[in-house]
Amino acid sequence: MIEIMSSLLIVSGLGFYLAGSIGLLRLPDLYSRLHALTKADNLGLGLLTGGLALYTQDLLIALKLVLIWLAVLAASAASAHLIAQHARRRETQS
Amino acid sequence: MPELLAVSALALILSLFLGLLRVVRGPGAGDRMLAMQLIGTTGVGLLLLLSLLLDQTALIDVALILALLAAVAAAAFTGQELETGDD
Amino acid sequence: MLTAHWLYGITGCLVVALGLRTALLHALLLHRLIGINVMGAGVFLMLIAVAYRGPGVAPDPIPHALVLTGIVVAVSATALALALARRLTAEQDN
Amino acid sequence: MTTSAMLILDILMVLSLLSLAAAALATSDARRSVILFMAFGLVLALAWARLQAPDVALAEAAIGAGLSGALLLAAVREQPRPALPDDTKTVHHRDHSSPKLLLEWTVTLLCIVVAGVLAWALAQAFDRAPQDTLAQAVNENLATSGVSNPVTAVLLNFRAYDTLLELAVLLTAVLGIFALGPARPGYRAAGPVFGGLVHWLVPVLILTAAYLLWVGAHAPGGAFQAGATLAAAGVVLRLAGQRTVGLPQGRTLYLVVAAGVGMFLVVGLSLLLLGRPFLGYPPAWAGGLILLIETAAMLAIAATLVLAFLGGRPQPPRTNVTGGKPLATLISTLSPRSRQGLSGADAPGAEPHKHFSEDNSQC
Repeated sequence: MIEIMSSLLIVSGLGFYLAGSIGLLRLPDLYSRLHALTKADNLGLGLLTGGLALYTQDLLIALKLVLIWLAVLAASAASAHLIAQHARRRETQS
Repeated sequence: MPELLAVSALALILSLFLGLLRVVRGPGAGDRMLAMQLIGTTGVGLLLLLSLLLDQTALIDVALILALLAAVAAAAFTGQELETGDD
Repeated sequence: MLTAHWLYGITGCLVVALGLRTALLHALLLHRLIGINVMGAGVFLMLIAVAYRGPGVAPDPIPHALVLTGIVVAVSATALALALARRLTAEQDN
Repeated sequence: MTTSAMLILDILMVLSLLSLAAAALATSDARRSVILFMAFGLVLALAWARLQAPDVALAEAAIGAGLSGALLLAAVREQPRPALPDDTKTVHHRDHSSPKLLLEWTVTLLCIVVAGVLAWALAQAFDRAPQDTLAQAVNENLATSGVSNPVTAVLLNFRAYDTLLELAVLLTAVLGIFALGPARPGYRAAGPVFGGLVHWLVPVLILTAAYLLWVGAHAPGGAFQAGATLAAAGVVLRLAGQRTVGLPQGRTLYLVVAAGVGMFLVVGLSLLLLGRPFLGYPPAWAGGLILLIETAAMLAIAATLVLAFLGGRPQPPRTNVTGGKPLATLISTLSPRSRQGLSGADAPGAEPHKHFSEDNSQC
């Protein structure tokens, strides 16, 4: 039962990852590509870490996985914002 | 279950490969850096999968470092230098 | 038989050749520096490929130690080269 | 199933590495080249993980994908930027006069020959690898080395001379950088979003460095990885407009930079006085001595890499600049007082703040 749950989580996480990458390739400009990056990818990683945490059934490793996900969430939110700000600044300069 | 992990790793590296196309194609430096963030997140996922697949717990630490340093790289890209005359 | 250590080892050889070509031919200092760094990465790939013993077998730790020191030396040498380049531009400007 | 999936993974990884290396070297735009090189470093870290070299993967993730990119980006920013936007086609500097063309072809041919010779050497190495006696020697003596991670045992015990001399190389590099001139001008004070990032990222990086140093005795990690992670904390502080980035001033700075070599020499010479060979640790003390040397080495490596990012002698802090209060040490970032110092530094950067609230409303 747990194995099925974890497989489901992993596979759905992969779906979000692929959607994010395709979005990054297909969307027309930087500002719309931000959506692909900050939303789809972090959700994909979240589902993946959830699935893997269930799979290992080791509390310490599961805790570390959650920690990594939180770090990625906070870091990518901030860095996507910074990159967008940078792009906009350069746009207004030129 | 190891099969699922292996195929998942394959799917992730495919996703990473697509992200790399954006890093190579650009067009702007911002686009490239954004794609770098994406392949960073994908790399974190891939490392976590590999750690279970190859039975190497240490790769989880590598994933943590990669996640933290991706933010450092973004900060290095966007940091605003003071004008030279200011110093 | 196409095994992982051959695949990565040959890639290392090719990466060395690519980096060497740029280090010798490129007009700009920064690109030459990146070329040298890429060349170093190729050497590291060859060393780690030699250390690899296949799945489930512990790899040879000595090349790992060599590459580890190599990475740190490479980045500090790059920093020194960049400082030299900066001084060079400053001298030329005056 | 699993093996064929891994094979395809390997092929895709190798293809990414080759195309990124080629793309990074083919472009004439410096910034583009650096970003592609950073992506190359990131994929390289994944390759080390795949080839069961987690120690190397840790160092590459910290340095290849982060620090060296930051270093090169800072150097690129200093160069006068061409008026062209980034998305112009690759500029070809080559003229098609025949001596130039002849040179290019000769060098290309030479590089192909080099690759061939390396491939031949690789084949020789693969033939001999299974009866490798050095790897066996490491395994047999691991119990007496004081640590159980074989890579740490090689670096800090069996081949400690190498590591001592490597730290001497780092020291030489720092002294060279000092001799070449003052540090680059600093960075503008962090705005609210970046400031928020700094508030949690710097403490987490410091904690991670301590963890990597400690865990290095029995699992992947150690002084190099920990030093690089600690240096990343310093680089972030610098980017956020902190002038001194937690480095001590004056004489103490030289002490920290020389700490790795110094501790190695102190331990080695003390052992000589006790009648042991230079750096021949007694097995009972080996674990403690290695941790002692590694702690000093971590501080020295971190200081070296931060100074490498500064690009010269750090300037004494001035009080009237926008850089905010200097932090006495990295550790004091954790204290509530210095948090106030950091958020106080946000105030001069109010302009990007305002700029950004407009952006938010559009999202």
